[in-house]
Amino acid sequence: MSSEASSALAHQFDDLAQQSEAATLGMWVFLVTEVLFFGGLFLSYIVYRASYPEAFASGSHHLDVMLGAVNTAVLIGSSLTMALAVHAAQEGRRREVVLFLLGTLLLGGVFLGIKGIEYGHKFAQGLVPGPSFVFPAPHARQVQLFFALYFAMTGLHAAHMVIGIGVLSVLTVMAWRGHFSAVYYAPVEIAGLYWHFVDIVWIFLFPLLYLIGRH
Amino acid sequence: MSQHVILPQRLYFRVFAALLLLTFVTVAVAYIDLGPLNNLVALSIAVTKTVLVILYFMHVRYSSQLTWVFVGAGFFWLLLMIALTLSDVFSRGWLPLPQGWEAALGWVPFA
Amino acid sequence: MNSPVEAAVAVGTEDRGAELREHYLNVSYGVKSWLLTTDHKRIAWLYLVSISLFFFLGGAFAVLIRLELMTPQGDLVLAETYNKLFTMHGLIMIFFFLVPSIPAVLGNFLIPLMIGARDLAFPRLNLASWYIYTFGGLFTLGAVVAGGVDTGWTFYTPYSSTYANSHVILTALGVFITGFSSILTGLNFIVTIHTMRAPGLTWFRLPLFIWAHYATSLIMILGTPVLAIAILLVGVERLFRIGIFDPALGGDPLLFQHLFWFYSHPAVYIMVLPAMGVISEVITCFSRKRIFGYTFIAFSSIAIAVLGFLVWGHHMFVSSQSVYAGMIFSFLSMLVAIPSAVKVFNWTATLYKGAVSYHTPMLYALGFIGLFTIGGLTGLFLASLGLDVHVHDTYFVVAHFHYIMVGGAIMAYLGGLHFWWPKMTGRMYPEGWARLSALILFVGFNLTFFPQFVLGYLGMPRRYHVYPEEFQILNVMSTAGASILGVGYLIPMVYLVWSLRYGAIASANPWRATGLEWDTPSPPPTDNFSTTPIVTREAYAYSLQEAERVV
Amino acid sequence: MRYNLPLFPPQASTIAPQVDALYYFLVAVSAFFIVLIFSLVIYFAIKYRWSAPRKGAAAPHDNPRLELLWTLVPLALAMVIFGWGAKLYFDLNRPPADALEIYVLGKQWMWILQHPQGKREINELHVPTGRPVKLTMTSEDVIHSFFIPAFRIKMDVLPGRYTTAWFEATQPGEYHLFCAEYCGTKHSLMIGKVVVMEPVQYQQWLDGGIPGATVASGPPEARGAALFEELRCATCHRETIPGVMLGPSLAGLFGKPVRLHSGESVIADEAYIRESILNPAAKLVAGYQPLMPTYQGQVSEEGVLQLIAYIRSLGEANEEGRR
Repeated sequence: MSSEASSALAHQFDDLAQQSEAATLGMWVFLVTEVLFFGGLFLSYIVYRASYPEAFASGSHHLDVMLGAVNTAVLIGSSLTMALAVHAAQEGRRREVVLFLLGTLLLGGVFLGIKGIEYGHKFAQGLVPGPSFVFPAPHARQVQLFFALYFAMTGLHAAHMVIGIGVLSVLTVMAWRGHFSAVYYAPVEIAGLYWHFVDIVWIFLFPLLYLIGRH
Repeated sequence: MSQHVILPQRLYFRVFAALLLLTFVTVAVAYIDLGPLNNLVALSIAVTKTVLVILYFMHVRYSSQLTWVFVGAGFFWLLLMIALTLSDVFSRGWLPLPQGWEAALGWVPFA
Repeated sequence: MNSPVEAAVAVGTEDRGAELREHYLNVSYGVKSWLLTTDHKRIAWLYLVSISLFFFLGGAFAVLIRLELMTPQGDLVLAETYNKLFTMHGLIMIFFFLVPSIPAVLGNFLIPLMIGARDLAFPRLNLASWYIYTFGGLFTLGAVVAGGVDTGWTFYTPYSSTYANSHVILTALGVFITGFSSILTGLNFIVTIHTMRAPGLTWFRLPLFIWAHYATSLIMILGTPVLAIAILLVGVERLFRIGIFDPALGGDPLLFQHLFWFYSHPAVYIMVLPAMGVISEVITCFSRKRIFGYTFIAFSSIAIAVLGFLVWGHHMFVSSQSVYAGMIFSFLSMLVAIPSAVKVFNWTATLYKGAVSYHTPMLYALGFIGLFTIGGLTGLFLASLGLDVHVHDTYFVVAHFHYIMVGGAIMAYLGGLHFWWPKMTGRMYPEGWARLSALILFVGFNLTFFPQFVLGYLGMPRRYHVYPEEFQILNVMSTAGASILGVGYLIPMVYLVWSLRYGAIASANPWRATGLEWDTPSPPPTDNFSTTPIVTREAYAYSLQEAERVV
Repeated sequence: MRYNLPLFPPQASTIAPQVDALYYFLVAVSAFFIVLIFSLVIYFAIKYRWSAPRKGAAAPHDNPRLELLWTLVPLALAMVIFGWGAKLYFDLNRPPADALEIYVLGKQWMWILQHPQGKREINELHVPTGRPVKLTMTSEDVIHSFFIPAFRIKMDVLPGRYTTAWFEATQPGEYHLFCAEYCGTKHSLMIGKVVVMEPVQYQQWLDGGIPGATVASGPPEARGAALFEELRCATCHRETIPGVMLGPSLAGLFGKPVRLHSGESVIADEAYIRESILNPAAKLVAGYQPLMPTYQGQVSEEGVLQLIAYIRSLGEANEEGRR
């Protein structure tokens, strides 16, 4: 075991294997809580969509499929670069780790940028729920419910993206300074798990919000 | 560290390609009228994509049984919550609204 | 003639070396060494101090509630004030005392010791969860100082989201934040129990306390996020005036209740499962006999945790929930009673042909069995659909859950605190005072809450500030009991603090108990064990022969 | 009465004895297990105390057959309780087809009840014996719960949705009506009474027609006072519980200026009082919430005049309104 690796071993663990196992399991347990955290919103979505299918379809028609699809591709791309970063870390290639992490950060930023443009449109069109909501078509009140859910779900997702970008930024600096090696790369790995999870949430959000009753 | 298998890089690119393809398919299918099947197809595609991400990007396919159990438990509990809540929501006896009673309320409920 | 454990205490007093030895309490001094500690044993103390403060604050609210209810007229406090009192009582007792009580204090202290580990898997996360808890607590206290909140701890919409004129957002934020403390504690326990057990410590050699905490942690990580999102949505709805549960927009207030109870029913098991873990340890130790049906008790903990998630709908039997959903939830609620019954029978059977001594922890444990039996059986009344319609939202419910939470969880918490007090502090508590206060608590508790069953069946609704005159006599009885109960809680507070300085020195194992935590000195060193223990036998290897020899 | 120790509420509906029967059964089951557990614990704790002499072999520490026994017996009992409770629940949720329909509106903090002929009551419900009554309920604001302990029925009253409950009263008398779901500041004042009458008397009460039209004799203020009671105005406009009033006091009101919610002031003359009875929200008094329902169609024009006469008389005898 190299000296840098042994300095990474916390006192409560016997060896790095145990430490890495604990870290990975910890992240998975955390992701389970995240599944249920978003789950509450998905449940609300199912209940309301089943009650007001027309309102949800007409609300959905005010979302931009093009931007949504592009964003999906961007996020899947960021997942790829993230997976490659972990792969590079496993093989101890420091430069590649930094490069792929930067790529992930860039794609995450693009995603948030596009999301911001979409939010801007909604503000301009008066589709933000609340006292200023305007929807000159049938089911206006339930459409407001759709947009309340839209902002809650995508907003919470975006918040997770921002946290992920923060974590990855720190990791990028750490990787650059050579904190990781082929023996000790658990932080990159578990940050990757988190990032992929955020991707999965979007994989569901996209069809559920953007693609209702498009035919 | 038996669960930390190093996968060939090209596998990641293949999964990525599959995910992009499925994204394209889900958009395309949305514009075809399949009736209630639209929802089913959209959800099946989303689930497939999720499984791909979990198995390969998140390495669960090569992970310990414990990881499988926790991943399974998360989604299982989510399904429990959804299923039992919907058992109420979808079987409530919705009453027809009595006439003339709305005036007393000032607004029409659930219009 | 001495009882086996008293003999051991006498042996313990000969261990004068503890004063000089370095342990986790004297390894460093100063406020900073406590506030920045990552030692699970010190973090347990941080929790102990903070939850005790919350307990007495919540208790003060309870005293005011009981005083108000002595007379049928609302003559002590205004209706607004009364509503804030019961809301704050519920919020503080549930989220800031009961949920963290046994897991965050005893669990935090004991889990690494019991499994032979040097610390929890994530010590810094452990400290962070105390800070998160404190931070959430400050928000909630801020709401109290700012004028209080009057939604009831259940935050039912649309009252909480649209109609209430009190500090709902601040309180909701406090509960939301504290929820994360609970999630992180559960996560830490699960990972620790999975990855850090000492060599030889297989799952079926684990103490039942660990099994109970594992089951509790599962509920914490699976349930709490759903509460978090529900509370967050209420806060957002209030803040931005957008209605996710607002019926005026077609929102469904019952959806909030589903989300809320998906956590808040299992939360009852967060409170009582660790209590059951404590009782399993204490009963077997003071019977000097292996626990009866180890595997059944272990699996019943997991069964309760799993089934406990499937019964939340019984809080909604009269909410216009569908009749069919009601049937499902009622059926599952009946099932969850079974593992609890199994535990009660097993504890009772453990006493059979044992060598029972009546030390304070044991008195609490025996009291727990009785009170939990009453609490559990009255749960059947509420799970039974046709009967629940009448007793729902009456004092019957209030009495039932106080039997579980106060008669169950708090009794076990106090019992556990006494049992492990020598390990935590290196000092013995005064046995006579402790027995006396345990008896006072038992009597005071029953006098407070038993009349409320009758009151509930008579039809007195919950959360009533004024009530018809015919209910007065039972309310007076209840208030009288509450004053006894209040005294009962103050006595341990005094003598436990006293014992920190003046208590007899405790040996490593004053109760002659099994379990790794007793193999290390009292108080334990910072790293818990000088060498990693190796486990070669089952838990609870007590033997009567040994007991007789000591006698 | 106050110092009698009551144990059961009155049984005044057809379902009440059935609910009580299940309750007795559960009390018996609980009593059995409580006595069993308590006596075993106490017996074992004393018999096997540490100082007692020990003889015979040590007890085993598990016994799968015994475990199975005390898993299956409680399970069987629980299933009986489930089945019995579920049957009752179905009965409680299935109103007979010929039931008398009464509409219930819950609002912070009063009950408004409307009979089929349009007759309306506040916080008081008159029903006949021997006839099923179906309640169709909704709420104007938050969730309430309609609870009559003597009938053993309870059902939440939700905004934006109709819920139903039904009962068939058996015993004439007066019973409590409670709001059982916490609904805000004056939750515990959202109470009323249910008056169960013999069918003949109920019919007479119902035929009373629009209040005010039937009070034939006496000076207008006396008739107004009777009407004031009949329409249950006192629920809000009199201090029934010290320090608690839902509406403004009417004592000494007549002819005085009233500060309104809008900030303006008006003189409480005949026109203002009439408007306040028929369209209460139009000129809301400062410091109060718009709780009062309209009495348009509930009281005749003559009745309004009599009420005004009564309120005017309160101005002269200042203490009258605070009896």
